[in-house]
Amino acid sequence: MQKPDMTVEVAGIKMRNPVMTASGTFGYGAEFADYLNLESIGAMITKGLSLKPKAGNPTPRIVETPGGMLNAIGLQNVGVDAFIAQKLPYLAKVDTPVIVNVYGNTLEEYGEVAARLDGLGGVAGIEVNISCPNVKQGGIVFGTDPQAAAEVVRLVRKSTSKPLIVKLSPNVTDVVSMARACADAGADALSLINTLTGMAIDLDRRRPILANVTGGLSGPAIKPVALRMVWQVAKSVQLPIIGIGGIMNGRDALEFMLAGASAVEVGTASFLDPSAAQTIAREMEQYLIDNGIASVASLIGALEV
Amino acid sequence: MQKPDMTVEVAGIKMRNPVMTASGTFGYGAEFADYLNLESIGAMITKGLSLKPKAGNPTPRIVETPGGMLNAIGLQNVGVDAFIAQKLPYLAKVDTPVIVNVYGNTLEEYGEVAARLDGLGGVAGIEVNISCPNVKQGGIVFGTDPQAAAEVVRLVRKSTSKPLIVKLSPNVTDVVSMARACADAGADALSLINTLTGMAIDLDRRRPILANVTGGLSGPAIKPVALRMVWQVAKSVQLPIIGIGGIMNGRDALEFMLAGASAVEVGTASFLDPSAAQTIAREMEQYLIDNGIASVASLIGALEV
Amino acid sequence: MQFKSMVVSNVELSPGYFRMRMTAPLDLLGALPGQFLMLKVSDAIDPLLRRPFGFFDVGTFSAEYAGGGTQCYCEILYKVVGKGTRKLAALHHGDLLDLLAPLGKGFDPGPGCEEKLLVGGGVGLAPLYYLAKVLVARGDKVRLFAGGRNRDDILCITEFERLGVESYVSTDDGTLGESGLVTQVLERHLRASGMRIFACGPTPMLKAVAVMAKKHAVPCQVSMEAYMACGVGACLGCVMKGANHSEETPDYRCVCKDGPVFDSFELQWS
Amino acid sequence: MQFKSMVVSNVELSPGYFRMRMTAPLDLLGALPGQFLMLKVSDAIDPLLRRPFGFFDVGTFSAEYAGGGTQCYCEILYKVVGKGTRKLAALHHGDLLDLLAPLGKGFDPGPGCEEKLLVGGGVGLAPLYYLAKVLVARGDKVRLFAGGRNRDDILCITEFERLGVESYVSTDDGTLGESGLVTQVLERHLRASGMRIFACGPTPMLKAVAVMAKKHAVPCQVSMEAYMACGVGACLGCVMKGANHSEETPDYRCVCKDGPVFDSFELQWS
Ligand SMILES: Cc1cc2nc3c(=O)[nH]c(=O)nc-3n(C[C@H](O)[C@H](O)[C@H](O)COP(=O)(O)OP(=O)(O)OC[C@H]3O[C@@H](n4cnc5c(N)ncnc54)[C@H](O)[C@@H]3O)c2cc1C
Ligand SMILES: Cc1cc2nc3c(=O)[nH]c(=O)nc-3n(C[C@H](O)[C@H](O)[C@H](O)COP(=O)(O)OP(=O)(O)OC[C@H]3O[C@@H](n4cnc5c(N)ncnc54)[C@H](O)[C@@H]3O)c2cc1C
Ligand SMILES: Cc1cc2nc3c(=O)[nH]c(=O)nc-3n(C[C@H](O)[C@H](O)[C@H](O)COP(=O)(O)O)c2cc1C
Ligand SMILES: Cc1cc2nc3c(=O)[nH]c(=O)nc-3n(C[C@H](O)[C@H](O)[C@H](O)COP(=O)(O)O)c2cc1C
Ligand code: FES
Ligand code: FES
Repeated sequence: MQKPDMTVEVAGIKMRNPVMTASGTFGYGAEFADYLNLESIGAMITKGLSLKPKAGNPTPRIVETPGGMLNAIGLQNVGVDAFIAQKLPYLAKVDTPVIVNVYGNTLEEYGEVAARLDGLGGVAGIEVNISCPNVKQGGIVFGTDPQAAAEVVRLVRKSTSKPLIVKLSPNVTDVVSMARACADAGADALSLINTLTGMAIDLDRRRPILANVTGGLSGPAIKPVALRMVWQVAKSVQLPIIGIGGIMNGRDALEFMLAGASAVEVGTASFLDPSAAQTIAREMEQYLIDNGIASVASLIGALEV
Repeated sequence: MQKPDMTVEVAGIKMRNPVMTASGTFGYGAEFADYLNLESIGAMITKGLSLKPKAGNPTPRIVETPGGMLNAIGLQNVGVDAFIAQKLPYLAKVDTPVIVNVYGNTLEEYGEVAARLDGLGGVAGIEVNISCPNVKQGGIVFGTDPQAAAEVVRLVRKSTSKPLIVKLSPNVTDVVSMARACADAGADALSLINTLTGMAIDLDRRRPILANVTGGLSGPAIKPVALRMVWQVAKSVQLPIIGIGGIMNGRDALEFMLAGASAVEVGTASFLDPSAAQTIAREMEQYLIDNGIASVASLIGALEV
Repeated sequence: MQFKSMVVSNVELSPGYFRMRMTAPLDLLGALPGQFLMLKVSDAIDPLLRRPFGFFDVGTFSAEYAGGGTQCYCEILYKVVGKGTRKLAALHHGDLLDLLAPLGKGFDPGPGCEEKLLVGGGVGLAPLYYLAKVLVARGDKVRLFAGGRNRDDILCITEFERLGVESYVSTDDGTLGESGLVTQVLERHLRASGMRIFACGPTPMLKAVAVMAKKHAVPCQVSMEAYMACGVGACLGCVMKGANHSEETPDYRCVCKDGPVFDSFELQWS
Repeated sequence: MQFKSMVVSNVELSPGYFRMRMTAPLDLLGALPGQFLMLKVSDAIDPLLRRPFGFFDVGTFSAEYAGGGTQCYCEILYKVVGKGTRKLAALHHGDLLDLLAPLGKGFDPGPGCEEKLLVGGGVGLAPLYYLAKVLVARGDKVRLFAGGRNRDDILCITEFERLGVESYVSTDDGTLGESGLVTQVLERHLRASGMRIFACGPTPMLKAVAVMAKKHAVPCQVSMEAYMACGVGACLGCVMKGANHSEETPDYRCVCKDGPVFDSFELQWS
């Protein structure tokens, strides 16, 4: 049989396959170059970027939990200028779309970061993180209130002509209304889910394990919640969806596509296996070959309910 | 050293230790009598009861997920009258408080079920389930809207003089405001969390695994989310809290108590080990002995943040 | 009962099919054919839930490692299909497991004068072997009808024949025994009275057998499978529709507690 | 590198302490003392994350099972503290592991004319052994200061002595060697020049050593531990504060990538 067509297009970004690397789990790309072929994956999303460099939270910042992990990095990052000067040149040479995940402490900052990235070669799109649970200043409001989210999206939309992906939080009563608000405000695509807010306790020391007390839960444990939310949003909103949450292998990724995702992001899996993104893309292709499926795009939303 | 004091009191219900069995995971008690001593645990909570018998959902109703399981039983139960006639007499003979978990398809039904149980010997208290994600008719609204929840609680409060525990859903943006609404409406205690809504997909058949499409996620996977919510609510609301979610052993249970729970419910663990509730109580006691702690109640909310 | 059990042996019979012997307390000798056990494959959280298996055999042996003392054992015959059975297949003599057993309702053997027709395929043959052993010991006349897609689905026929059970094998592709469906072979043997059918296997096969049993008015018991969490009738995860089930008058039966063996007339087969 | 490795041996040295040898590709011979590896204890999700361990040794041996060919190995010395190390302790010859190695920055041995003072305790001695081996092979003068609460924390001293390393042992309770803190013993040997300290062990010990090194102006490298997820500098989970860190001018270093070995003057010890 012929090789299946693995290409997908999300918000105008053409990818050789649907496997992207999730923000915050793939550094700035270079960290993984020894372990996989960066030109074998669909797209790279970089660590959340803010206007100014950000120190992030005190340590401990991570802890393992049953089937998952909590992190409270607190968006430590080099800031948009250092990113452009130090990280982007390397990434721009890699023949794989680079999507920059951005974050603002204030509404205005979202607009400014997006504006700085606008028109830059080597930036294929922007993923707006309105959902980081680990920073105090308003992050929660943008991610959990449809109006506030829409405001962020409208402003970023005005500030950039790049494809605009909005990343949604799972810590909400109604993810569909969040998705609708972002769609109406001008998002080109939606990615979900970010981490679930959780906590871990050191019984003997009677203290939270994370210095930040709470953190974001990721990994296989959250996959059922992520699949459900992707399915709910895909049913209700007419935008391409990027599925995220506990994807460990090709089968997981394809399940998200059946649920309605046009592409997926691989996060925690890259910690367990730095070549995970490439392996997952290969497993997806193999599944298509084994089952005589000509194109991966044909599976998008193909779930029979 | 002397045996530690394991007793706790929640909403006026005195328990020999803080370990209760979670609704829907312990049947009507008798199912487990061969595997543990029913008089060794703190309290038993029975399967969610509605006014009329309820068929529940079609099958498959359960599926394993990474570190957890999804269920969509759909509240199959014998109905309040059959419960009183067939199940309660057995339970009443066991020297352990029996708490009846109740559910209504409508606001009125909540009141009626509670009223039928009022004044019945052998019923130590009522746990109101406003949070079942697996039934269509309005269940979601009661569990996710503070006003609707308060209405249910007020009505049930009027219908019964029994201790009244309200069980909260984790599928909300702001669990604290739900908790406050229930507290203000007259709840004597709060229990949390119920299951997180999730989904599982059979890739090869391209269908959801559960007949109900979505189901409730329970088990170790959800423990970090549960701990976080218990901690948040305990900080903000002046009611005793019962912690639930992924408790597998004595250490897990004690972590919930540090976070602010006065007692815990053990759910999925009883499927893995039908004697889990008893074992967990024993492990808690052993921890107290090993660490020279005189009373388990002294650990409630003892987390240093 | 809940007990810790030691793996005595775990042998691959044919590709992907394993037979495992585990130690058990003497009380387990009271287990009925058709009842089942649930075992915890891992003490970690993956896989999380117990896995259910029918008894392939229960008995005693002289345990050399226990100084020749008499030791009760139970055996299962299992097929590797997912992560739990994959982990099982990696167990060795001496490994420990946590077991719940015996669970559920077993086969009702019926009066001795009847002819017993056992119908199964694949791992469905597992509980039928233990049933055959018990029936033969009682002196009943037992015939086995084993069916499957191909020869790989036909297991342990020699074990049945060693008991003196007459076996009729059929496969869809004719790679072993007669070519065709097991129900066709079964039908040739059916008479209206003095017979009783015991079936275990894939649901479509059970349905075909149930329909045929009804047509010929032969009493028939089927052993069902369902996803299970608790195994003791508490979670209501494993239910099946009873014959008279409807949305208005629900009639669900727990496979773990009311079954896994049901009178085929009790169930809804649509 | 990422590679599959086979467990060659896994031996309990003293209660709760294990030494494990694993096969490795020949390239690993380039690994520096102080660098580390991360291994996946289970291919299931429990435990989920890789576990980091320093190199206790790296070398070649003649692998009998490989027909006497030369095989590269690496060794770790580990203490059983949680579920990952408990699973490790159950591994046998022939079991397979997935490894990332070598990771991070190792010790800078410095000029040969200096005297090398190695300070450690418990499993902190593990990377120091590999360091000692390399230093001794260069012809450097090496002394070991091993400290701990009691004799159980003092491991592999004979291995060090077999290399010709002079060892000074101290324990808090005096059950082995001198009674007292390792830093007291160390201080007696410190001179302002021609010396270099290499320390690995619990953070309080490292802090005490760092403070003393500063006081005596002796160059000092410390090997740090931190919870890690990725091991490659991507997750920013494992950071420590650099000497000039403040809320306004953040200066975090990744233990996995900028370390685990740091110049002690680079770090904030408050
Ligand atoms: C009463 C009873 C008796 C059984 N007897 C046998 C036997 O003798 N030999 C044998 O090989 N198999 C038997 N089975 C089926 C056996 O339980 C499954 O094959 C096994 O649970 C699969 O586990 P897994 O982890 O390998 O597969 P996975 O697919 O990874 O399992 C995922 C989940 O689905 C459940 N599951 C998957 N397949 C089945 C199934 N067919 N029935 C019930 N649950 C399933 C598992 O228990 C688990 O919870 C029996 C099932 C039941 C209910
Ligand atoms: C660079 C480096 C080198 C190390 N070298 C050695 C060595 O040579 N020998 C040795 O015995 N130990 C060493 N450790 C510590 C070792 O990694 C932990 O003891 C081990 O990860 C504990 O795993 P567990 O599952 O048994 O414990 P658990 O407590 O169950 O682990 C839970 C989580 O916490 C992490 N964790 C727990 N303790 C530590 C720790 N002390 N440091 C870092 N993470 C921890 C685990 O990796 C895991 O993610 C080293 C750590 C680092 C960072
Ligand atoms: C250590 C870590 C750091 C993360 N940092 C970011 C971030 O900067 N911006 C963001 O949008 N998401 C961030 N995330 C969330 C991931 O991109 C992803 O949404 C989440 O981990 C769920 O996917 P997974 O289960 O595959 O890991 C981070 C996750 C982890 C584990
Ligand atoms: C099979 C099953 C049935 C349940 N039925 C009910 C129910 O009837 N009423 C209710 O309030 N909660 C019900 N629950 C939720 C549990 O009581 C508990 O809140 C949840 O499972 C989380 O705890 P765990 O992780 O310890 O299982 C059910 C859970 C399971 C797994
Ligand atoms: S498996 Fe729980 S009721 Fe049958
Ligand atoms: S462990 Fe991920 S940055 Fe160090």
